[in-house]
Amino acid sequence: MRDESKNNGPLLEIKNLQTHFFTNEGLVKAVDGLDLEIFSRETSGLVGESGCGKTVTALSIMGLLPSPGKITQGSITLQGRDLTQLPERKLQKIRGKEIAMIFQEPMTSLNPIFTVGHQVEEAIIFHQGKSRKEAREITREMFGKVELPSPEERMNEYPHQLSGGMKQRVMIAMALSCQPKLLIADEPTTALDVTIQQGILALLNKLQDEHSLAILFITHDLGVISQVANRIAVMYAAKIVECAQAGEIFRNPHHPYTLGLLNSIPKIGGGEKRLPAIPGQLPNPLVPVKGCRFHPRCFFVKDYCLEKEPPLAEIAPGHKTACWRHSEIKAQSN
Amino acid sequence: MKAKMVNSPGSQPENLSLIHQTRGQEFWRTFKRNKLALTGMVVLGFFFLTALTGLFLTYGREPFFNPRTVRLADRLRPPLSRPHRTIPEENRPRFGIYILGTDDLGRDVFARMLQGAVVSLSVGFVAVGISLFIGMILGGIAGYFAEVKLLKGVTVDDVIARLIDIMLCFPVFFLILTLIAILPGNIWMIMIVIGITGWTGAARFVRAEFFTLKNQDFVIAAEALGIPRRRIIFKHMMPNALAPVLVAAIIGIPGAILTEAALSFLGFGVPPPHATWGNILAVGRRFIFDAPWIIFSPGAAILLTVLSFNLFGEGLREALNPKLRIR
Amino acid sequence: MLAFLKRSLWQRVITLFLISVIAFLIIHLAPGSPAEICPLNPKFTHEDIERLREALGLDKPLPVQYALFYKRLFTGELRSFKDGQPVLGKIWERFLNSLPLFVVGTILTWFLAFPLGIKAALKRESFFDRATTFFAYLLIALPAFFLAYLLIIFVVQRFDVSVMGMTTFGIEDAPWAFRWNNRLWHLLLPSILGAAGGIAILSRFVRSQMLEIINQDYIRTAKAKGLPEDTVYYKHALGNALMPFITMFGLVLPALIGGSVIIEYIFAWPGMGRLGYEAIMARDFPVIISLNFIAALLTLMGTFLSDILYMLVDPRIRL
Amino acid sequence: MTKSLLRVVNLKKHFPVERGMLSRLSGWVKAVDGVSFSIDAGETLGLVGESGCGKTTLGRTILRLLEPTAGEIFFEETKLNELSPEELRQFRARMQVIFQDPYSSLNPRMTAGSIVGEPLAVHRRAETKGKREEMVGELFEKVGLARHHKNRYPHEFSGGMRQRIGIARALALKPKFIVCDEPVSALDVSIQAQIINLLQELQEELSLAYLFISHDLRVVAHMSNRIAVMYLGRLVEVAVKEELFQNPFHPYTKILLEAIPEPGVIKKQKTGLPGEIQSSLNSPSGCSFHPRCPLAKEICSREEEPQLQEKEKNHFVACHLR
Repeated sequence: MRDESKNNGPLLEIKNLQTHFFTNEGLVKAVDGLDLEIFSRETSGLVGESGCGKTVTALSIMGLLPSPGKITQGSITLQGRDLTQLPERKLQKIRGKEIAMIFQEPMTSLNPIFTVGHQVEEAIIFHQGKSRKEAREITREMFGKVELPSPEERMNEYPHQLSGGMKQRVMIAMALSCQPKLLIADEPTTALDVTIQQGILALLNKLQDEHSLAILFITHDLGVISQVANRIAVMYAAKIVECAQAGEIFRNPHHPYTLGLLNSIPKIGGGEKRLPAIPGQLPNPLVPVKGCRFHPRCFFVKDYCLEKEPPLAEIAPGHKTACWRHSEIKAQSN
Repeated sequence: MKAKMVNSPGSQPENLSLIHQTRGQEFWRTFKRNKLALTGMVVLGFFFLTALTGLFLTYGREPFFNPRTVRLADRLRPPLSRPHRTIPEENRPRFGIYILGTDDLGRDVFARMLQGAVVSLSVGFVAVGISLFIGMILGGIAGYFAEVKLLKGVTVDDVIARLIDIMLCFPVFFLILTLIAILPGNIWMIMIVIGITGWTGAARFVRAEFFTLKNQDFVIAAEALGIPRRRIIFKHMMPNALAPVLVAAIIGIPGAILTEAALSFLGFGVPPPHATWGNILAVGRRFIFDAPWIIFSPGAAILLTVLSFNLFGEGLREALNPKLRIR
Repeated sequence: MLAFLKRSLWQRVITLFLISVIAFLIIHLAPGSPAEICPLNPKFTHEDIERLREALGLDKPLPVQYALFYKRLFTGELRSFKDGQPVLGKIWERFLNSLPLFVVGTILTWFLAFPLGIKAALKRESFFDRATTFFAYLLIALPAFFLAYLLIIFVVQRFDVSVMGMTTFGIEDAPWAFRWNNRLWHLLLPSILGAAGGIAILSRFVRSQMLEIINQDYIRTAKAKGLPEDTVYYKHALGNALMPFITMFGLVLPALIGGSVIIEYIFAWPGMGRLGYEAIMARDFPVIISLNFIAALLTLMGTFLSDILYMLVDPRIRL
Repeated sequence: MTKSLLRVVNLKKHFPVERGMLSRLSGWVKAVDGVSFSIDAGETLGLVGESGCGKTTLGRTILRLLEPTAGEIFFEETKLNELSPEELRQFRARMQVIFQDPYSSLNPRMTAGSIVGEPLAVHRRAETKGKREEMVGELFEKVGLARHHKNRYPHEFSGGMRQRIGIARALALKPKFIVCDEPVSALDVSIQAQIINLLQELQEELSLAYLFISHDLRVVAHMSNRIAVMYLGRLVEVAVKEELFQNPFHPYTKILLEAIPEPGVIKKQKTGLPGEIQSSLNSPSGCSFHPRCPLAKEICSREEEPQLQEKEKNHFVACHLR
């Protein structure tokens, strides 16, 4: 199934994306030369720690960058159209209709003064030109699909009457109501409890099959991503450092950061020995690191890592990594 | 190799906190970007200097500029005019001209303005000082001891909240007028009345601030460490509540200056012999068509001072509020 | 919902009671007992005290005085010291005079402040935003009485009309069109003046409120849905941004008295503010106390009204 | 009976729910509702549960940062409930707390050095100022900070380093017991591991006892000797870690365990738990878990709330069906 879609080329292709924030403190390169391909019917995972540029990437795709942020270079191509070049008016037609997005905080992502039903209908009416009645019908159907209990009643309720998990389901219903091709899910379960998280992840998996949807799933949690993603890209300090099939990433990490992340997660039944933690702190976005951006925290660092930045290179079919010493790391990680 | 990956926490790399800036530096950097606020600060500085020198130059029995000299021959002279030749030498203005003209009694408006600057600014400061004092104490009590029950389930917070409600129900300016009409009128009474009718803002501010602070982890941590309550309130909570209160004060001062001016204008303000910007204006009111300069000087001075205070205060608020700061 | 209303009403009844006591006690603030002449306070003459003693029953214990005063007020027996007119009737007459000033001023304020504030917020940092910001600060800083005289000088010299009072004296026989025109001229200036400061302050509030809402997550959601900008801002953002102003709307009513003293004084407008001023000048205590009390009553009614409005508009309270 | 360091008996903390002035009480939030357990010296008891289950309230009530509604707390056989405010203040040196949010847990207007030094000064642990400075320096080194960091303000540090300052502050008075309230939840994955290691090292070096609160079972599993599972203000299962993972009795524990997403282990098509955690304001009759329990029988809603019972040695469960 995946091979078939690959033949048709990616649904969305990001090339050398540079998103910069011109803050008062200085230039922040929130995304600094990012390449990413998203295929239909696939879930692409984007993993990284806070401040690494995951969310900025998503907002760049949506064209919703907040104020001091600008795309300075690169292209985001959705089926032949470069989104960075489209005027706002055309982007509006794409947002919600072709690309939809759900956010981390279901608590604050819905407008408190409108019923949740109305908020879903609104997009349907705008994008599909349906009548209010038809839109209501579609909304009810969507509420059923996202497994909200008694959808008819829910539609007339306000956000504050729903729990966090239910609100996230409403957000999903809203996002999928216009049959988008791509759904961007930005940490959709981070604010929810584990037992609720499972339900949302299962729902996303189910809906992806039903709607042959492409999902860009953004999270900091390697555990969560392994439940949903087909491909995983690991991001560190505004760049992708490793990218491969999900299983491959976990079995064969080739970048010291990926390896370090995997090792530093405590495992149940893993005993009481110390966790192999990555030393040091997250990089300061205002101060760019010369050479490989991971070198100050890397156990494999050599002199040349301080000089030149490694490119994201394909080291095996479908497996790219940005490390000068990836071959040695592979040997040691086993 | 695996063993080496175990990281001991002692081996922290050194280049970590790269923005090494004190709060003061950070504040100043944010503040000075706001050109309007900066201008406001400079103008305020100028007014303070003027008020201070004005205090010296108009003080005493024979001041450098005498605001009390009455010259009936030189009534309602326009600015920059020369005194009448009948004016005796000792009553002539300095430099031989009336810089801002004269009023209906031939008093030098410039000298009166100088004297008024001190009075107007000090009314502003003292009145707001009183407001803040009451507001901080009541607000602090309401915020910190909010849940303490007094009787029959009525909490401390309830009582103070009701008090604030009551204050808010009175039309402030009318209330001030009423009080000043009843109480013996002198400059201190005016400061006090403006002060005690204006504390609700500060109280609500401090109350909200203490409410949040009380539940902040660092305050709970202090309690967990067995730090005495008095020290928690004054060392941990007060300094953190002070910044917004300071801003409220800065923005409150021009309000008090305006109120005093309005009172003087209506004839309820600071009684003679003190000149204030308000009562200079009140005098000029009767001659607006014949001698408009009399109202222009105090009007413009009030306008500039209040404007600078507000701009400066807003700049402070912005620079002190981490939420408004763009990170 | 009903419980919310009940509580809200009950609280206000208590507040009103406390206010009635305080308003009444204000005159006892005068040094010593109000029934004694204080040599330090030349504002009180012997006759003043005598009248007070008689009108307020100052010989009786405080609670009786209190009950007596409000009984007289509500039965319309309370009379002004100055001219012996019933206080309530007097206030009512002046209230009717103040009303047009108040209505025009409020309409001006709200209808100008909102579009200005919203536009400034949506075009943040633009020339328009900077310009309105500057003028707002200017208006806030301009003392109303100073601005009033600037305007009077301008209007009188430029248009050669008189603006003092409610109408020009001695035009009762003029044709109605002329009289209306005349009234309008007289109404316009004080209304604009009354509104000026309000416009400045309110538009600032609207701007900051709007800015805050624009940064909310649900606005991002609305944008992510692909809704057109107008829908995002005027439906999703404005709806929420308006909430706090419901409270402010309730506080508009008391401005009928407190806010108008200076303007009515300058323009010799025979309204409530001027009545208050005159009463204070004449130490007409029944009128002073009644005005303070009525202002508080109006405030409480206003805030109660805004509570009800809130309940109708905000779904979070409605339940 | 062995003497435990901390013993909690039937602890309750209820918050009144009332609105506005003169309003009548409309109910109680039973944040902690009859909790009993004990912790030995040098031991870590893990406490897991979802948001709103009362974990944090329990942690704070044990330290008497919140006054318990009912129940008893014994620390080294001293009954904490009966201490006077001044006695309690002195006693606080022996038990400390580490917070979740590294940003709000440090006073932004004090330097790192004075934050750590303040308890030493207040409790007169150093004779001279120089001695105190020296002790602060030692504490800084102990938690992996440099001595010269003590003149800096909290906002100059990253989240992980702030957490280290918080730990140094908690250690200053040489406590025997620390409540760790989600100490790593706000940190990034790569920093989490550093702090976890630090806490473990300190525990071994200073033989500390921890009550380790977290919603993340992976972290709790790594840290703890024994684990207590909390649901709606009550403990539903308490057991030694290995026993709990191999042999969970309570259906809620089972679901929690299944819900942990483990990296690299792909087990799609789990559905999680139906419904949402109830508010403890209107807890249902009978077992508070029964509305969400996949195994619920009639007895669960009919009978009283099940009590914690020892089903196997050192394995306590509160469930009608087990």
